[in-house]
Amino acid sequence: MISIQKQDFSLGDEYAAIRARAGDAGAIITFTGLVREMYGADSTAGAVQSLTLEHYPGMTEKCLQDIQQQAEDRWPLLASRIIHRVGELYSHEQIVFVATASPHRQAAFESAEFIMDYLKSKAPFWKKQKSENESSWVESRDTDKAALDRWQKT
Amino acid sequence: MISIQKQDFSLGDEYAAIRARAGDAGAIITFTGLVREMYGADSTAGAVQSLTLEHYPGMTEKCLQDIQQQAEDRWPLLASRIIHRVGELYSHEQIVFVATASPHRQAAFESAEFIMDYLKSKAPFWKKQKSENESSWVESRDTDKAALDRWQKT
Amino acid sequence: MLSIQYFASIREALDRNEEELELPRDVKSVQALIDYLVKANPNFEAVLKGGSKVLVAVNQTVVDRNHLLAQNDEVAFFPPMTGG
Amino acid sequence: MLSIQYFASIREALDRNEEELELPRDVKSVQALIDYLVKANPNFEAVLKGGSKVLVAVNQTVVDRNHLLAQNDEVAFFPPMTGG
Repeated sequence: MISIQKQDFSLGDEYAAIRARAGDAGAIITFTGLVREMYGADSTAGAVQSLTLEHYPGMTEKCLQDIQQQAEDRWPLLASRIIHRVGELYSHEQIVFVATASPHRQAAFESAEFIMDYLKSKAPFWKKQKSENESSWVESRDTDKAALDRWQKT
Repeated sequence: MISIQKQDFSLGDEYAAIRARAGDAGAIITFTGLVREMYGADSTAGAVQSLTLEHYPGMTEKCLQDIQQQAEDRWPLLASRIIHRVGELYSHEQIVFVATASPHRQAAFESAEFIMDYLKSKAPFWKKQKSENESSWVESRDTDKAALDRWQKT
Repeated sequence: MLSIQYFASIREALDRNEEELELPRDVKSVQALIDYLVKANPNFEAVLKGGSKVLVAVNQTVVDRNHLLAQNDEVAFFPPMTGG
Repeated sequence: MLSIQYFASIREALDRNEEELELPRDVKSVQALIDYLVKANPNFEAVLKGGSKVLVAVNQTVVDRNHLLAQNDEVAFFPPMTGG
């Protein structure tokens, strides 16, 4: 199940829903990404006041469904959930949520990490950060590409 | 912060608490371990009706604090939380909860996995499973020892 | 009609969200489309010829510059993704 | 006084939770304590001499059989952990 939405989400409610769907799960992981104040700390722009998330309606849904499917093909998942917010978000707000339920903990951990790594570099979302002094598009990071590469099957 | 307790916990409340303590976190992971019906599926004992968790009061607290400290020494954590239940637990009940908050997602994922791997093999808890036909102590698993070995610094 | 969408920094730099155009006969590939757009709008050159900084999706799948276009394709230009 | 605690399958097999004893002079190591306990309770042998299936903690830290004991130590015997 995937959602792209402006509104915030409740982790407690999402966990309860995936737990109810997950049948005989032994492990449930949740990952929540939050807006950091210090996102652009290495620039001279000052603390980040907000992030604006733009996306490509249609393609984004398709990508998230594809990532979820790949995770389900690769690990024995009983349920998974992806939520990604769009629009303007302020410091400490929740941006993204991934949950995975599996019989075993390692599958739950790996699949959640896999989904996040794909989502960071392969799903059409773009962040623009607004600081005290300027407004700029966030650059993609090599560390995110490297994170993705480790999932390549050899 | 660590707790060893008989009573259940609310993931929503625990998440809210760690989020409030975590300052400028970019990533929060929660891991929840649940009682599986099929825990002893490879035995002839039938579906598991309950697990009874025994622990060593005093040493258990010391171990969990030590594991938490090791995680904080190794990764840039802003907050972490461990809850482990004891006593008799039934199918689908929550057994264990680990949460980690960090500026970066990889540190949050790795530290949560590290804590779980240590907790499985190094904290003095023992599970006894009650099935339709018998009651027996759960044997430690080689896969859990292998999971632990990958954190050894070389 | 080919539909073209622009996102994020590319949308802002070109000051354009989307457009539709009849695909000329000799524009067969993504690269040919880029050349065609730059010829029509010389100020697009610096933006669309940014190499690895410009991704192209056709019908919502990222493709390379040799990908062949069909009438009614949905083409999109955008920078590397930064979600999550 | 040395205090000894038994947990899980070992507690059940020995039918004993805990006990206290004055450490005899010649019982200096964990291994010597095991030998002493088995001598006093021959039925302990199969349980406490189970090798890697029996862990020993002294003052709440897992130690090996060569660990030296002091008066007032807290000793515990238990099987490999299975928490989480």
